[in-house]
Amino acid sequence: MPVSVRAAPFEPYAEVASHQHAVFGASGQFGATAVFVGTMRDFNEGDSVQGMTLEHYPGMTERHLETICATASGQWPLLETLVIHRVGDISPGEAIVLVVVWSAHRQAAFEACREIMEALKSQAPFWKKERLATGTRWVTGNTAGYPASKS
Amino acid sequence: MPVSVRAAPFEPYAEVASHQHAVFGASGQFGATAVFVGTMRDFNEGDSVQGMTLEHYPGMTERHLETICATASGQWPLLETLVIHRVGDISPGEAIVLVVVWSAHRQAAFEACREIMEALKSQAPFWKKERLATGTRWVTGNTAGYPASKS
Amino acid sequence: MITLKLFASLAETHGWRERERTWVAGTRVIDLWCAETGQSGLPARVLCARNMDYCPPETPVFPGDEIAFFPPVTGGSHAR
Amino acid sequence: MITLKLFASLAETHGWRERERTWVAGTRVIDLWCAETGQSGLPARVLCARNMDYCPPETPVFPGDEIAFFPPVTGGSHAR
Repeated sequence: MPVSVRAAPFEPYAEVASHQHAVFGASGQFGATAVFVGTMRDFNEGDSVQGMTLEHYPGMTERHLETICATASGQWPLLETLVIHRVGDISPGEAIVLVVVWSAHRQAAFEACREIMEALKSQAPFWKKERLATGTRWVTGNTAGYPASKS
Repeated sequence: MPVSVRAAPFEPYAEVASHQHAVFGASGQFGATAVFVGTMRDFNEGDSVQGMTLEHYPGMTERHLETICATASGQWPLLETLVIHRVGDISPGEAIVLVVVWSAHRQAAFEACREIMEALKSQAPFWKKERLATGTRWVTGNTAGYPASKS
Repeated sequence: MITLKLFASLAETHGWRERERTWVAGTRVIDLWCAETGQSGLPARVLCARNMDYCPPETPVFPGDEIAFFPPVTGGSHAR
Repeated sequence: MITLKLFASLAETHGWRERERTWVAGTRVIDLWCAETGQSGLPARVLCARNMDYCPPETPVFPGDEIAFFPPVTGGSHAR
């Protein structure tokens, strides 16, 4: 159930294919794979965005991603999960986040993938700073108060 | 919004990457991609399955897949969809179905991907015959009566 | 003419996949099923389609139509 | 000793990212924030963590703790 925080660009679908091969080989053990990829858009809130910088809290970020995946694995019958999240300087069109869930069950795969993604957005410590033509700005989250710790 | 019915094995993640590149290039137009891959399992209902044969209704199958994707595109703000479904002789571990949805919105991508997959299972004319050690058997669906036509 | 098609287990059971029949005025989809199979009604687990759209068994048939009968569909993967 | 960390806009605003302080018995997370920033309370949009777990501002601090302050998180993509 690996989680990975990367400073370099990654190709999400190559990561899915190679991780699946490494974990399952050619076996037909899983029946359902749900994947979500978040990609950097070149527009946000009406402004053209030239790039962004993603900061994280080394250690805490990985730990919370692991907790999020473990929580989902306790809630649904999952065979494997994979989460990769970019940090550092990111250009439009580059993948920011990859969430993959393998299960024998379609519903479990869909629901767990979505839940991991929602939990990641609300709990994992990442902060975005956008580069606009007019300068930089921090993207402000909507969270009020502190999220409940899941660990 | 292509749909494709294939008699030959396909590598789902290579298909996603190449279709995305063909449609969007390196642009950051979409922000969210949701993918579902159904893979042939080597077990079903307690029996070890050696392979299966998927039959379809050429013409009607493609038409209903297109209608399903068009219906989802009317219901959510989608930028692109891709559906690939295998037919013919399939071995365990091979991909059976791929559903991909690109959107600017995470929720739309998740929900539309799931809805397309559910509609595909209940409406698109495909029939499975499993090869067991003891012979072959048709997989029986749960549908009673006729599905409402969406076209 | 009318084109008739059977798929999957129905094609195996009845031993044919496609045949043509002359159109007769007033024919409904269910009538074609009964005439070709010798059965008195459409089994609950047989679906029918007229010109590649699902249809109720009572749907009238017209010249040039393609009428198909098949079992409930089982697309996607086994994953429930 | 206590390790203090600021992230993102807080680090920029206050001009530091990490510092160490001697532990004082009875100190709570909120007390560290007020002592280091000169503010009288924790703004609504500042989160805190003790040893890499989110915590309420009233959480007591112990020797060796790592206490962090940061804005609401914005991981994932822009896609809502």
